[in-house]
Amino acid sequence: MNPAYLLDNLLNPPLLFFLLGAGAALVRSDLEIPQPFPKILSLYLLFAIGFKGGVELSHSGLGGQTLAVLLSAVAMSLVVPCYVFFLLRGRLGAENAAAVAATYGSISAVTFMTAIAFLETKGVPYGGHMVAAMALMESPAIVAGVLLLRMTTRAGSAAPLPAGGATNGIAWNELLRDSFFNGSVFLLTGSLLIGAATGDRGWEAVRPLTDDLFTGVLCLFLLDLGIVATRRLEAIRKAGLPAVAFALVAPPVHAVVAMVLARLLGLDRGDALLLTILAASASYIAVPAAMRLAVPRANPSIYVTMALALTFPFNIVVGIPLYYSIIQWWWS
Amino acid sequence: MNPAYLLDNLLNPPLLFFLLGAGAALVRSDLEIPQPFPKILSLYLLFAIGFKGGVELSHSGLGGQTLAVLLSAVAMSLVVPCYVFFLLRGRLGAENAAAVAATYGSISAVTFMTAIAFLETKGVPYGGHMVAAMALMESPAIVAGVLLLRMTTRAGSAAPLPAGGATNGIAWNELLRDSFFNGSVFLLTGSLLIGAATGDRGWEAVRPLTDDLFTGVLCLFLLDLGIVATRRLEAIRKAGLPAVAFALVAPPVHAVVAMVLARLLGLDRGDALLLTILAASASYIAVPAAMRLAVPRANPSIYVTMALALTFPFNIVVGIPLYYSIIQWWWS
Amino acid sequence: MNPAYLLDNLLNPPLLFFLLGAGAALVRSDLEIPQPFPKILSLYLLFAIGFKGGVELSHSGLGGQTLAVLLSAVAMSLVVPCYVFFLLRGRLGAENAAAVAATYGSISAVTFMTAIAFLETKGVPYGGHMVAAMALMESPAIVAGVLLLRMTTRAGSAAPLPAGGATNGIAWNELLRDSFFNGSVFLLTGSLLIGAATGDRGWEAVRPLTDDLFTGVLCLFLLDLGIVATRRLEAIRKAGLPAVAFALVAPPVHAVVAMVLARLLGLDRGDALLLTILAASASYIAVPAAMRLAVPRANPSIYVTMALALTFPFNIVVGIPLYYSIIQWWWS
Amino acid sequence: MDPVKRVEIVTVAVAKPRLLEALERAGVPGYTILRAAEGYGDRGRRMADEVTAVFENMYVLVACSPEQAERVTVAVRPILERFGGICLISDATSIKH
Amino acid sequence: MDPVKRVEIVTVAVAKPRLLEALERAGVPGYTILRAAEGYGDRGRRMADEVTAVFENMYVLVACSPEQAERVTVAVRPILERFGGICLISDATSIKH
Amino acid sequence: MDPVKRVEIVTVAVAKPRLLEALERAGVPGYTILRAAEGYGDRGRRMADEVTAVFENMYVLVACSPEQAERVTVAVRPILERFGGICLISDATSIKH
Ligand SMILES: Nc1ncnc2c1ncn2[C@@H]1O[C@H](COP(=O)(O)O)[C@@H](O)[C@H]1O
Ligand SMILES: Nc1ncnc2c1ncn2[C@@H]1O[C@H](COP(=O)(O)O)[C@@H](O)[C@H]1O
Ligand SMILES: Nc1ncnc2c1ncn2[C@@H]1O[C@H](COP(=O)(O)O)[C@@H](O)[C@H]1O
Ligand code: NA
Ligand code: NA
Ligand code: NA
Repeated sequence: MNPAYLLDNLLNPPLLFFLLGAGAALVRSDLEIPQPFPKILSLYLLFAIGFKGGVELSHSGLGGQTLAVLLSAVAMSLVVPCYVFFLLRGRLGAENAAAVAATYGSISAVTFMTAIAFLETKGVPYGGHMVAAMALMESPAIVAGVLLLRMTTRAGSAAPLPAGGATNGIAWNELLRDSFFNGSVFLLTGSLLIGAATGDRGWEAVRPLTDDLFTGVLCLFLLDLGIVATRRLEAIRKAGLPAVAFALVAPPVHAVVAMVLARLLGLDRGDALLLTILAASASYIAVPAAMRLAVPRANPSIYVTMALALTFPFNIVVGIPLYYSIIQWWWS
Repeated sequence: MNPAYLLDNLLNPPLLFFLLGAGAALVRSDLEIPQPFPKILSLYLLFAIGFKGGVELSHSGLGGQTLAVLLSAVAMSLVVPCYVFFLLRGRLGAENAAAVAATYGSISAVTFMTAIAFLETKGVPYGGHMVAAMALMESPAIVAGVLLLRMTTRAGSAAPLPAGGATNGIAWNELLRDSFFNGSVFLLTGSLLIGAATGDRGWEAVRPLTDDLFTGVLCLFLLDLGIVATRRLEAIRKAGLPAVAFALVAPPVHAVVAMVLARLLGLDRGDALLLTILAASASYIAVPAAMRLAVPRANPSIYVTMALALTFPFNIVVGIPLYYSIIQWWWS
Repeated sequence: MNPAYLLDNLLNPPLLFFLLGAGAALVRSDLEIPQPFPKILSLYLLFAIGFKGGVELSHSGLGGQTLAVLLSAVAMSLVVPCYVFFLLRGRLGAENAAAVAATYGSISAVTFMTAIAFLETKGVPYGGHMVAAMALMESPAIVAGVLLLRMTTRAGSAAPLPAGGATNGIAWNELLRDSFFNGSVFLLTGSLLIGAATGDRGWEAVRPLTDDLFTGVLCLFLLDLGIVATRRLEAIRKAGLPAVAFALVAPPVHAVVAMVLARLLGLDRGDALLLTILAASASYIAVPAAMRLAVPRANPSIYVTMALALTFPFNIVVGIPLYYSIIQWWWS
Repeated sequence: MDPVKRVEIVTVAVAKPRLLEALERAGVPGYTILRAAEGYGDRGRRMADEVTAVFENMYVLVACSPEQAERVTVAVRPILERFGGICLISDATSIKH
Repeated sequence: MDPVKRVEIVTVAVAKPRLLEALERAGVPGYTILRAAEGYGDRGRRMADEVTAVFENMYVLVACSPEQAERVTVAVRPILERFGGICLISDATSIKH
Repeated sequence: MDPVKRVEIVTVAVAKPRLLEALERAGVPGYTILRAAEGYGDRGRRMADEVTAVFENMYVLVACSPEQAERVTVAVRPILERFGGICLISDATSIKH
């Protein structure tokens, strides 16, 4: 890895605020961002990134390469859960494996945004369709995780019913609502469409909020995530070694797969990094919210801890500069 | 109606976010802006619009036309409650009629702001005194509604006493406090005065917050209102047909009256639209807060539902472009 | 005092919003900034001022004069508690005297920010190291207050133990955590360090949030403080005359001491005003949070009321222009 | 371990000043208030999702003597009649009072 | 002053729609909900510090007749089994119903 | 339907870490915390309107066995003495535990 990138990344305010939050939790400071402000920061970030992506999409349109990227993204979000589920089922149990599968098939919007902030400090361009790719990767992974569980655990077992009333079939209704109409997926997709529809005129109207403030707000959100992720670390012991190992090994592995795809699709460096980070990251917002309802017997101390306390810090501290070094070397 | 305005309006980000919120509520997404953030957004918008109006007032001063506009505005906010009360008393009962009367005599600050955003996308100018007109229309309508009720329901009846302790007179004390010192009226008026007092120097200091962010924040607030208004729609059945009919017919009727006034006063197009929207809109923030205390037996599922779930969407989706089409045609 | 400064100050939006809030509380309006938004505004302000100070420090570096200022600041925050404790112990009791001592040895970040806003409207420059001075003054005063109490009240008495478990020694552990890792101290110091580390590049990224919005957000925060401080005034009777007298006399006295120091150190006018305001102000955020735990028997209605309802309004309404008049006259 | 009455009141949040005044008149030694309560009752659903406190409830807990509880119910009844809500009284023991 | 049952339920906040439906089925005359509850129980700590409601609980209070309380416990049990939480029943008198 | 003790504690929010530690020592099977509580008591009014949690209370509910309740009162008493507040104990039946 090019050490300059690691340093560059380390001198990025968002990352430093993440570390500040981690430090606060470690020394047991009473610093905290009181609820529900973290939720609001996260809604803001989805609103802002969605709108921005939509506006850029309104410039570039949906060309052939764009469609290929979107398809690859969806494909990854469906394939990853399958292999993860069968890999971990024996060790974590079917419910937990399904939740982890959905978690890693899906993406972390904040990791994506941190990567964008990283690209912007280097002046590397990227396309608005990458935001669309992100929006498209959340729901399929959730559906895949739940279906895998339902298909492999037969009726008669105390299998988790996604619905309160459903007897033994899949409550498709609720499953689709929880995956596609999930609050964060809905806001991201909606903002993307509104951005695409209103284009530059809409952008001018909201830019001071969605663009100018973006990095600053990201700092505050990462400060909170630093606190929360570090507090979650204490649950690691309960998650067990296989879970910990997976949470740290999966990101680089998925990253390499995504880079190969990016190379095949002929993406530029910026888009390549973003596709890589989508593959390498794991969801701790949309997926847990859905899993809590669809697979309530899965233990959130396992799948949220993995995504939030291990994979997320790994990606933003080491992953982004590491992946970018590789892309720089490979693409040149 | 000039269909181009309807389309223009439909491509305005604030309106699209309102529709996005409505869609979220319809598909039962769990998307929501957690409390108390909507309250804070509403305080922000009052602070921002009040300050801006005050600064513009510090430029223009209070000329003869300005005073005439302010007087007309107050007059409308006193006359409307009277006719509404007697029109609806038979159908809704005295308490509900009084609350609806105050609701429609008063104004919706958010509708007003959406109209301003509409004017700004078209580059049509408007005067800061229109904000003063808005501030002046909230309290009289509340007082009128309560007085109408008190004067028409005699002692001995189980008439609503505005005060806990008052025996049979009107608790003027509380009534005036609830109408003039109501939180939102107070903040709007206070910001207006501060804006007028500090003028351009004050404006420079707060402009990035109050002006640059305005449209973006309005989007978030309308997203929330879209969710909340749509959820309130289920209460429509209880409100009954007369209430529903009134909520949809009153806005255009009041709008036409205001346009005639605007023409007589010789207002420009921008100010004319704003006066029209003040007349056509109904309050779902300041008035309900006051009515809840002063006329607690009135049913908020009737008056808030009418103002928020019917009149408000009508005005921002259809009303603003419709009224503006008429004004364009009439004024030219 | 130069009356022009008083007027200038009175036409500053932040101060006017403080007075608006005070007015709302006086007329018993229901206007309020709902919790936890005030906490979030306060975190924002610490984040913003810390970052800005850090960036400016990255330009100027730590020269000899800077170090002398920092040392003087710390010295004041240690000396003030000593004399205050012995002065008030007889009248308020040891616990209350210790809490008041810490309160006045420490500083009010919002008063400091209001002074900065005052300097900015006059175009007077100031140094980023003054923010560092502020950050350094919070913790020593807390430690001093607690130690004074512990050293003067002997074992065997029902002396307040900072720790739940500690038997008769000082729970240094908790005391240091509560004073140095206190949420607001931690965020201010952390932001300062991050600002110093990332310098201009970091500044560019967060400036729209931390700088452009600063004055506007300060207005909203002072609106809230106006409400809260005025409500606290009712507790004044319980605080007693000595407390009230001290709260109004201490600020100008401490201010004069700081001006002498500033003159000796050869500070410019801007820095001189800021050092003066640090000395003259009293803490109502960090210190009460720490005292609540370390000296729970001290009565917050005394020390918070003094700092928030008396000293704070005195400083921002009269103090800042008064001190600046004196500095102008003295320095010229 | 003294026996006390637990009085619980739920009513609209906007009635807070009136309710506190009533509790003061009843002479209770203390109370605790939780705001931002949603609810459902005779007057329909209160979703606490408004931009004002119009549709918001609050929950109030009072631990007091039986006589004070008696006075609270008298003082609170007109408020509940005007604004809606409930008042429950139950028994408990208190380790402070 | 009527005797009533106080039913208290604590469970995950995301189960709110299901719980309200269960209460409706049980035919209770009203309920009050307090959100943003933290907690600890068999399923570990719920810190309510997430950016979603995943680790957040809610507290629900229902005053109702003994028969309704019976029906509530039946309707609520499967929800508690799926999502965790507690349901407590105690006695009170009510000054409104 | 097991009989349980309902223990309710109200004290200052800043004492949360200490209180949780005390509950842990008492070995309770679970607890639920509601923050942002206002209140009034011997130590005056706590308006929960500060920019810090200094004037904020929290409400804690514990359902446990009589022995555990006994231990809770012992563990909680010094906290209430230092920081103020109340602790109420009442009876309930639980459909889980
Ligand atoms: N039976 C009940 N159990 C619990 N809370 C109730 C009950 N009835 C009413 N409430 C609460 O009191 C508020 C007002 O009640 P009501 O006036 O009956 O609509 C409701 O929104 C609920 O929060
Ligand atoms: N014994 C208890 N007392 C009070 N609250 C409890 C108790 N047990 C569980 N809870 C609450 O119910 C939630 C879920 O419980 P559990 O499913 O046991 O983890 C916890 O997070 C607590 O908020
Ligand atoms: N009798 C009471 N009933 C309900 N809550 C109380 C009572 N006494 C005290 N409290 C609560 O406990 C907090 C601290 O009480 P105190 O230490 O007596 O001031 C108060 O602010 C109230 O929230
Ligand atoms: Na992924
Ligand atoms: Na109107
Ligand atoms: Na000081």
